[in-house]
Amino acid sequence: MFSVLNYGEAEVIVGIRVKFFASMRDLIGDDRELDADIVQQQDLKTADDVWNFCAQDKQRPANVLIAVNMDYVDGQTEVKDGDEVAFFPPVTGG
Amino acid sequence: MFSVLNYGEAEVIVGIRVKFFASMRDLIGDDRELDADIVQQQDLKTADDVWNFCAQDKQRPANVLIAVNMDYVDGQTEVKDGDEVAFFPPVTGG
Amino acid sequence: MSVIILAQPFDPWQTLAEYQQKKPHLDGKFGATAVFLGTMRDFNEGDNVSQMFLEHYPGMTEKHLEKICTQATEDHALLETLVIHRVGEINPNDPIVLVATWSSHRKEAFEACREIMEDLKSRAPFWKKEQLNSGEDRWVEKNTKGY
Amino acid sequence: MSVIILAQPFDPWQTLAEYQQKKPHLDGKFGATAVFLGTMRDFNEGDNVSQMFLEHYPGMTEKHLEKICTQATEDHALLETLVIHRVGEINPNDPIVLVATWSSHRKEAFEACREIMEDLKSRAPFWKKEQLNSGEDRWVEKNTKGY
Repeated sequence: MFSVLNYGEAEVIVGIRVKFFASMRDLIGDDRELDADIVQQQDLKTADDVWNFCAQDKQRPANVLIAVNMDYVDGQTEVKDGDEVAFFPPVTGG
Repeated sequence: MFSVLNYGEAEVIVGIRVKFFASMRDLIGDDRELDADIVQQQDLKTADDVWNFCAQDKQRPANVLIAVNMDYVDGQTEVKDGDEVAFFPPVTGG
Repeated sequence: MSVIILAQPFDPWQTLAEYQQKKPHLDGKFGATAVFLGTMRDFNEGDNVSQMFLEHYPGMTEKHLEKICTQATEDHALLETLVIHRVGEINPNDPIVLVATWSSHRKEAFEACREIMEDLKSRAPFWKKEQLNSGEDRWVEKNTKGY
Repeated sequence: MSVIILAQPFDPWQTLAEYQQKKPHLDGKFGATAVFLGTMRDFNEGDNVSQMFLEHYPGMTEKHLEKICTQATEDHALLETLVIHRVGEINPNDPIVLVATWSSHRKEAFEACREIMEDLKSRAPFWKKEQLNSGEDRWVEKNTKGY
């Protein structure tokens, strides 16, 4: 379900790159190398679909933040091959 | 009209010490050593009286600020021997 | 305008002095500099904190900070802006974040500095994990209110 | 809490760093530092300014600044406050005023720093006389708005 396809020297990403940060990574139990998390699944249309696919039975906390290609979006936002989708809790920097 | 009275080694101030700052000093034409400006005049009851006595014919700008003993006051404030009365324009520090 | 994500400790005041010196366009033109420095405390929500780990989202963090600095520069006619934010392991008394704004007049510098900080605290992808003296660790879940 | 009236130039960032180091009660306790630095520009109201003279009211200036710092400390639970203000001859790019506030959280530091500056600009007895490039000199008669 996760893979990076290499054609010659160029890395070609087919699928959606998914990232989880901070407590969201703990929740998902994601201890893989995050940059290699490419989801190849034709029927994922929205960020919500990506969450449901990756998180399986884990409920999404109400305050989770979603970014597609490093811009904040809501769960209804459509996603496509080559996109990067990230899920993370409220930020606490500064 | 201005003087410091010395009794032995101690300086005894009889009268009201008056100070003008910045453009107010220019207006009054006060190039004396300011710390020696002691007004000894029995009939000065308020800060306004002190201005009128020192400034003579010069009209007081509407925005002049007045301090008695280094606290802001208005012109009606009573003054007495030993007080320090200062007149200055709006402040422009910082 | 510079946005810097740093994995090592930094000296905020020396960095500021050096940054300003390298900006000749500020010479004689800036009347106001506003600075905010956030520093790690050794306590939070009633517990003693021995260390902290600051995670970020490489790429998005920089992009987001550059966006808010560009916005503040436009809104407040800033002459210069500097944001430095630590990531990685942080110890008590270490500077965490520095936001500095330069403008002709104080109103603009003050407002821009605070707006950048508030946006950074509520929208820039950073997350703190605290290591308590008790040995426990925990993700920080919320910030104190800024206004 | 310190209020300093200075007749010589000073390095604001180095002064800040040294001041903070000498305050062990801040160790691990301050999360927020807000700083404002006012610097002399080489222009004002459309004219080029070559030098400035800053007059003050010795005694009252210090008394007034101490009063506003004490008030801000009470209102905002500040841990520490520093105000430095130049007097005498000042050249373009010279720091004129530094206000720094230390607190646990950013809201307090930001608000106190700005309140101290606004009171200082409107009530502390300082007066600027500008020397223009044209040779003329003039008293500055008003400040820009702070809010």
